[in-house]
Amino acid sequence: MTKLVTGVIQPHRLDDVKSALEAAGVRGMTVSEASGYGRQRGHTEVYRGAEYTVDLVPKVRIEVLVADEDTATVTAVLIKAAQTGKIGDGKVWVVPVEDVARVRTGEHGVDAL
Amino acid sequence: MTKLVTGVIQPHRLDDVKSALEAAGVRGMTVSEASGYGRQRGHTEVYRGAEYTVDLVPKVRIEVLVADEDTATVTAVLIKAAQTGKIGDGKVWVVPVEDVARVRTGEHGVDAL
Amino acid sequence: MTKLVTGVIQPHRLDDVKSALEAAGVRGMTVSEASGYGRQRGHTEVYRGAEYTVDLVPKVRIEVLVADEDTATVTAVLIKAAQTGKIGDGKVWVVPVEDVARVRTGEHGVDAL
Amino acid sequence: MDFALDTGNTAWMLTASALVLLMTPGLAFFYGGMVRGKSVLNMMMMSFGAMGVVGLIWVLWGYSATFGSDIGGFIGNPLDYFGLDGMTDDQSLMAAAGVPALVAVAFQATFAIITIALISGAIADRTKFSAWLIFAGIWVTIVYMPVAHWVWGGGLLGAEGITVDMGLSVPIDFAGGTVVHINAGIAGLALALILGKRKGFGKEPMRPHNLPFVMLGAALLWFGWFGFNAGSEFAADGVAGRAWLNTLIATCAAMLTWLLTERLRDGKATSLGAASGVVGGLVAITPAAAAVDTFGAIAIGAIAGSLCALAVGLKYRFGYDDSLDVVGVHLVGGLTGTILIGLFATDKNSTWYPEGAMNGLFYGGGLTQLATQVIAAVVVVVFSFIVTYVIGAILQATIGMRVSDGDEVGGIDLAQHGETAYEALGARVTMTEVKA
Amino acid sequence: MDFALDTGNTAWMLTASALVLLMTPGLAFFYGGMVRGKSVLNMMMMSFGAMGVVGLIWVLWGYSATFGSDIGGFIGNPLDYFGLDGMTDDQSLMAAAGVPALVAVAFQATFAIITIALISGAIADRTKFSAWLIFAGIWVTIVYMPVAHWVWGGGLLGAEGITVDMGLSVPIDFAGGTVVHINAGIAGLALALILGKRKGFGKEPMRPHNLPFVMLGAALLWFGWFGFNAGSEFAADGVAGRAWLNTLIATCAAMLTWLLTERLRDGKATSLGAASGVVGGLVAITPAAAAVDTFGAIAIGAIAGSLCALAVGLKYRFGYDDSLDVVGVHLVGGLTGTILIGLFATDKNSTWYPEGAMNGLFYGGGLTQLATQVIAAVVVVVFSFIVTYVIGAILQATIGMRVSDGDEVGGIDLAQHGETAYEALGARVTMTEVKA
Amino acid sequence: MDFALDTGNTAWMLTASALVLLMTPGLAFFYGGMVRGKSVLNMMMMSFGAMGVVGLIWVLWGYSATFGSDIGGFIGNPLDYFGLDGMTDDQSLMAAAGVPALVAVAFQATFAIITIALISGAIADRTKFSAWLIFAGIWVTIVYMPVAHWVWGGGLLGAEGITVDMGLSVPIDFAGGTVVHINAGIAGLALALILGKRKGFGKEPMRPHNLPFVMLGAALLWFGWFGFNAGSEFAADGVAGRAWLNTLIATCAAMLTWLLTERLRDGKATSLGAASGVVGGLVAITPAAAAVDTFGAIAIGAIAGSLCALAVGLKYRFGYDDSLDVVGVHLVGGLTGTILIGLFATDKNSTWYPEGAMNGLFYGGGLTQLATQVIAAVVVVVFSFIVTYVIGAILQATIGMRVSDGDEVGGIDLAQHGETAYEALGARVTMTEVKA
Ligand SMILES: Nc1ncnc2c1ncn2[C@@H]1O[C@H](COP(=O)(O)OP(=O)(O)O)[C@@H](O)[C@H]1O
Ligand SMILES: Nc1ncnc2c1ncn2[C@@H]1O[C@H](COP(=O)(O)OP(=O)(O)O)[C@@H](O)[C@H]1O
Ligand SMILES: Nc1ncnc2c1ncn2[C@@H]1O[C@H](COP(=O)(O)OP(=O)(O)O)[C@@H](O)[C@H]1O
Repeated sequence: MTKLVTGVIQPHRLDDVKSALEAAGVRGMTVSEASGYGRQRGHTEVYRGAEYTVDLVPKVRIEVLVADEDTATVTAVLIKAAQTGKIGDGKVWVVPVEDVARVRTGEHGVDAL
Repeated sequence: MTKLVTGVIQPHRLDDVKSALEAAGVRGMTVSEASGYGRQRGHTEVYRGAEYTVDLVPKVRIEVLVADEDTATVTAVLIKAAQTGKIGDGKVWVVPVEDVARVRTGEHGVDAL
Repeated sequence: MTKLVTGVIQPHRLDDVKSALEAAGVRGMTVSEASGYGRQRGHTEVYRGAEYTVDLVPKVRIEVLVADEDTATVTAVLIKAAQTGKIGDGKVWVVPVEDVARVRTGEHGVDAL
Repeated sequence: MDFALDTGNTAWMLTASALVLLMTPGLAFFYGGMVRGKSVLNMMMMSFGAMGVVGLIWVLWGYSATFGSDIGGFIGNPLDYFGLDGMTDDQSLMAAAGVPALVAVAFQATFAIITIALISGAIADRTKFSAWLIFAGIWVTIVYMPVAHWVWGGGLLGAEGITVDMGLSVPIDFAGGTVVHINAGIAGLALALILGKRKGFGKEPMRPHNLPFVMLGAALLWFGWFGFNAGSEFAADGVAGRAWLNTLIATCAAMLTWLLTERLRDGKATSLGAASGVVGGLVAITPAAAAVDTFGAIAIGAIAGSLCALAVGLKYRFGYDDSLDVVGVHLVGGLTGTILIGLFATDKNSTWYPEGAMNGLFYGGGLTQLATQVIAAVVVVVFSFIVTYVIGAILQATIGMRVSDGDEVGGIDLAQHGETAYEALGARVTMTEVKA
Repeated sequence: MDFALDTGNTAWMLTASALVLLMTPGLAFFYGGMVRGKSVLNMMMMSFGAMGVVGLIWVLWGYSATFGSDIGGFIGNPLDYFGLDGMTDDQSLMAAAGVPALVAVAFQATFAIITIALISGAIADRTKFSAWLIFAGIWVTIVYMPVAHWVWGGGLLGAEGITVDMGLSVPIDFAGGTVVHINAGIAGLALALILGKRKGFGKEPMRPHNLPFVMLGAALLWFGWFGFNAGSEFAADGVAGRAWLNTLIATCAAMLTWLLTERLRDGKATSLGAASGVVGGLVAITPAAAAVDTFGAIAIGAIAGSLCALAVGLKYRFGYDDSLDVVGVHLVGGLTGTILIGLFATDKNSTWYPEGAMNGLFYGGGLTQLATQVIAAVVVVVFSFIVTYVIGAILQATIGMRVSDGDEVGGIDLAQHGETAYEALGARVTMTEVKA
Repeated sequence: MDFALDTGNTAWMLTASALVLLMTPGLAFFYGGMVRGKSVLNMMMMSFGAMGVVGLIWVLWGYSATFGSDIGGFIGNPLDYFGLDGMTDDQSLMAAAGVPALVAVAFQATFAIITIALISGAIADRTKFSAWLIFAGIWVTIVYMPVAHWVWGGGLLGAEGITVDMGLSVPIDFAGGTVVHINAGIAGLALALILGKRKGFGKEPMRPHNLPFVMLGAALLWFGWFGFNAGSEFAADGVAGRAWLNTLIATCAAMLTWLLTERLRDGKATSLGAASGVVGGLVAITPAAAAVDTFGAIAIGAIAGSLCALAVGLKYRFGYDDSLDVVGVHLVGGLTGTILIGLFATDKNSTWYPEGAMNGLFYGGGLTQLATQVIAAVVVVVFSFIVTYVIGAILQATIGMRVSDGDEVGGIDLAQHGETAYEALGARVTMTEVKA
């Protein structure tokens, strides 16, 4: 069986995360743009005579389907590569997956990864 | 343990939903753009001599990781704040999460929220 | 109970997938833009005197909430409609959903689909 | 007057007219980039729509009501040159310079057009397109034409006007500080009050959706403004050169002082500030373009840049939604330039002002010209505000000027024009059937 | 002819030439904004590519084959001024106005360039770039040069041409209604038929990906068109003023009637409609620019705006994929203007038409000029359609004019130019190694 | 010299000045489209900021230090016309053509502005805005003014300069190949070396974020360049016509050869290549604009297009981060044009070069002019490189010219200007409280 590991990270860590995951044997992933709302906000600025608080900051979402046994490793690798130690570094979470298929061939299960 | 509450809502409800969730104690969330396909479609229009049906309408996706015991509250708050009563208001769903981590510190579990 | 079927597919298959799912009785879905990293990469090109490898290619993510009993059908229909047989066709996966609600009415469960 | 064609002057005025015409699409980008992505098309359509309506009215009765034979100092006779029928070159406003009559009509048309278009920035994101077109037609006729006649058509702010009657001087407005900018600025305020604030004003951020478009707009405005100011000489000569050069340097100075003001107050010099400083400087130098020398032009630009940068915040304090700062830039900039002429006007160094006008305070002319300038400005402010307010109130009460709340929140582009500016997955549509 | 330099006229023609040249990049935006985001670069490259190829051909043999000594009424002698070697100012097309020969070559070059570029809108999203460049070189030589020679170079649609032989009048085409717009419009139809429809035509929505770009294009076209029409007088005088002013007001009228037509038929007045109305009006007034007065210009614009708005839907009914409405706007608008001259031509109010031409029906000239205009239009339509179709068919059969289906679906920008217009996460690449 | 106003020449120079001014915002788009989306505003602000600083300096002491009375062949007297006070039309650089003094000041101002702005492309994405403004003020004074004085102000590269002393000829630089392009190109290299590479240079892809903006920039540059080159004749005559036409055809040729070079080497002809080819061709023809005939112009353009296309890859090989190819296009293009004059200069076919200069090798003039051109180029390269390097090094060591790594990675727009160019969900903010 498989898991879906999702990471929401700082955009400028994407390249390093990609490389680290590849080095850890991950052969595919899906990436998308997102906006984060969290402790990071609070920074205010004045623009054209009005004061603003930045609320949603740009993030990148990474989704990796992994075999059950690789979950912990992939999660750890992802966290390590994304970490800068500053507020706003993001979250990683793991969700159980009941079925995976490769569209090209139609095969199901761990082979489809 | 934790859950992932996902809501797909009307874009103009985002500010209210954010405020309501914050008031309900939610301290973080991830937001992204999406397009919805549902009953809302059907409206047709003529443009430059051709007739069109609008098919996919802009939506916003909100993802909130919550502790098990807060799931029902968060879901209810989200629905209430997003509701306009009109077709196309969207969906909310809950998925079990097996692990959560904060990238900045590497801590896992409910503390990572 | 319900499942969430997620497909990451080639953008130009979206229209066919939408039609096929509709024909199979699916009445709603959520679509978003994503980028895929997988075997498809490798193609290199020269641009203004430097060599590049295309790394992340545009994909479309489709999410469909379905009743348990429809999961297999919907998955199969999605795969079939998205398939071109070429590398990069994408992945489909199924995740268990513990609760679904329709925002407009607040109703929960399969009726909310 | 006998007419002798001067091909050089005519070449310049044909060019200048095209340059000024380009300013209105330039404004469409300046304004369009500043609104949110859901209302950029409507914003641009207000400028394009103004071109359509005002362009036609101008050749029908507009030129005539402005430059036709004077009726009581208030307006020109709209029938003198109705439809431009029978007009001859010796009747040209620019006949002395050897420029044919229709070229004069063309040049002046472009001024009327942009003046209306300027107003639209005050009522962004919420105005019915049809109501705007009707407003444009009424306003150009009963506000713009009188004021232009007073200042340039021999009316009550000219050489035989009220300031002269009061024993003061002749007002100086080389290229339209009162007629165009003060007029549009105060009209914008009146309309903003009539229409009320945008939903979420002062709460939701309403920042520019496309700043490169704002800069494109500022650039096209600047480019076109050389025609506006140096064209207002009606000839290709040294005075036009002075107007051209002042249009460069006042603008440079205003851009820099706007950026400096932002840097000191807010910590950052923004691109929106640079673009706005450009426009603020152009506005301020407009009435003074040929009437001040190098130092006067730099001073006027520098002062205007800083004043406008401070003024754009006022709408939050006083609670009127002058959405794109028509008041803060055009009214404040226009007043700055018009009044500072009273300090900096000079007849040296290739400058020019109308016979009967005088040097400013710093150039040995005393306070007379300053008082004259203030009076001219006040007259235009009062007249334009009242008449615009009345027009707006009547339209609001009858056909309604504002779109529904739902249309405003959902996006006025979609609601009024059935379009979104940019292709997006989220606006994907399917073609179902072909109509015709 | 002796040559006496007139710096004023020359100044205007240097300016007008630059204005017309800007129209082609303007067109690149007008067209580029209208296609989908995956083919905007290719669309723009068709305009830029046309500039490259036609610009060079024009100075080599193009000017000469158009304005060189007449060969049988059909074409000019391409060797007279080959490479412009030895040309002197008294040989200038504009010598009578005191404008040097090379300025005349320059002005005419910009006309040839834009005519080719206009055609590209009919075959958007699917044409091989290399085939387009080859087509451009052939078409300008064997279609544009003959037609331009007939109308402006003393050929068979001029003062000694076929309509005069038939006992009718001299055709009026002040700035290129037949040579440029009818010619490009019908050529677009021929090519659209040769290339076939885009994949998904009439099923998938193919709405503009960037409407502000469309409006930018329309604005630059309008701006440049003042050079096009008022420059076609070759002098800075009252007739140029008439052409300038008509270029303003016909366009205003066309924009408004296009918007009105949309509002009545579809419920909404769109920004694409405004931009298209602008172009439709400009096209229609082109042949008539100096030959009609204020009312004629407004009437021509108003009629053209509405007709073109209705015409752009025809492609769905008849099933040809004239992707960006070259037929609906340029052919229909060009025919409208060319034929309405037969009703509105007049010799009053600073107008001008060639010796031997006559007033239109509504101005007391009877039906002669109308018949003349129709014949000139028909001749160009027939010649251009047939020759363009043959060129297209030969290229299609030999090198192939259309990209593969996969390239079309995946995006012609990527396939033909290796680029996507806008930076996007989804097109992220990694630099691997440096080549040279 | 007595002054007799020529309205035609003045009309052309007023227009040409506006055209050249527009080039700098055009450059802002050419450069702005080429950088990543996170630094487009800063890129554009470097051009706008240069306008502000250089515009003011020019009227204070710049014009005077360039065209004032010669001091030792090195520079003009900055006090002669300080603030333009007391300047009269007979002192005009363009007095012989009947163009007033202030118009000459205006035209020359626009040249100084764009030269500084050009440099900014070499140091994209990483330069402190404040440091850039300071650099601009220093560089225009101690690099631009001397070089412009040498070439155009009667200094050491003019008719009484070093090449003549060496028994060679007078260097030909019609519109600024040495003063503007070689000068800016080599200065860009010096600054790129001082500032160092962008983070990720040669590893991360840094492809253009908005190619239509690049094409818009190229189009506005080309349009404005007609003023630059044909305006450099200071008159509306046949030589201006030659310069105009060469500005068209050399550019056409360069665009095509750049595309061909790409096609052969990389497999695809890109839109970035077309835009760059346009600029490369314009750069190369600048010094030669009126000094070569049709074939010479085409040859210079064709050679420059191909050479520049090859040269832009050199930065990867040699490891300097000339981010937007100021070296590859302006230095290489400027050198190409300047040197090829030695082969193609001719006095036939409406051409012009300064008294004392000679035909090129291919036109029977031998090698003298070629040697002269090389020396002029070398002098400018050496002087500009050294002085720029010293200015840069001092600024770097004192105030620092480069932003922090974090600001560079996070985006210089946000860090330096507090803005992002485009509205995006990800930059959503909430308005909290109103300040003033
Ligand atoms: N409860 C949550 N649910 C979903 N996403 C969250 C949640 N909390 C934080 N995030 C995501 O993680 C990002 C970082 O969170 P933040 O609180 O700013 O920093 P940190 O985790 O370092 O304390 C946020 O921008 C958001 O995208
Ligand atoms: N089965 C589904 N799976 C995933 N998303 C759905 C599904 N059904 C609806 N949605 C999402 O919910 C949105 C609203 O659905 P719609 O049917 O228009 O309205 P309502 O739920 O109010 O009847 C859709 O636009 C889509 O984004
Ligand atoms: N392990 C994975 N986790 C998440 N998404 C994946 C994974 N592997 C592949 N994908 C997604 O599927 C797409 C297609 O994968 P790819 O390896 O290119 O082709 P194929 O599945 O046909 O072999 C990728 O672009 C990516 O979006």
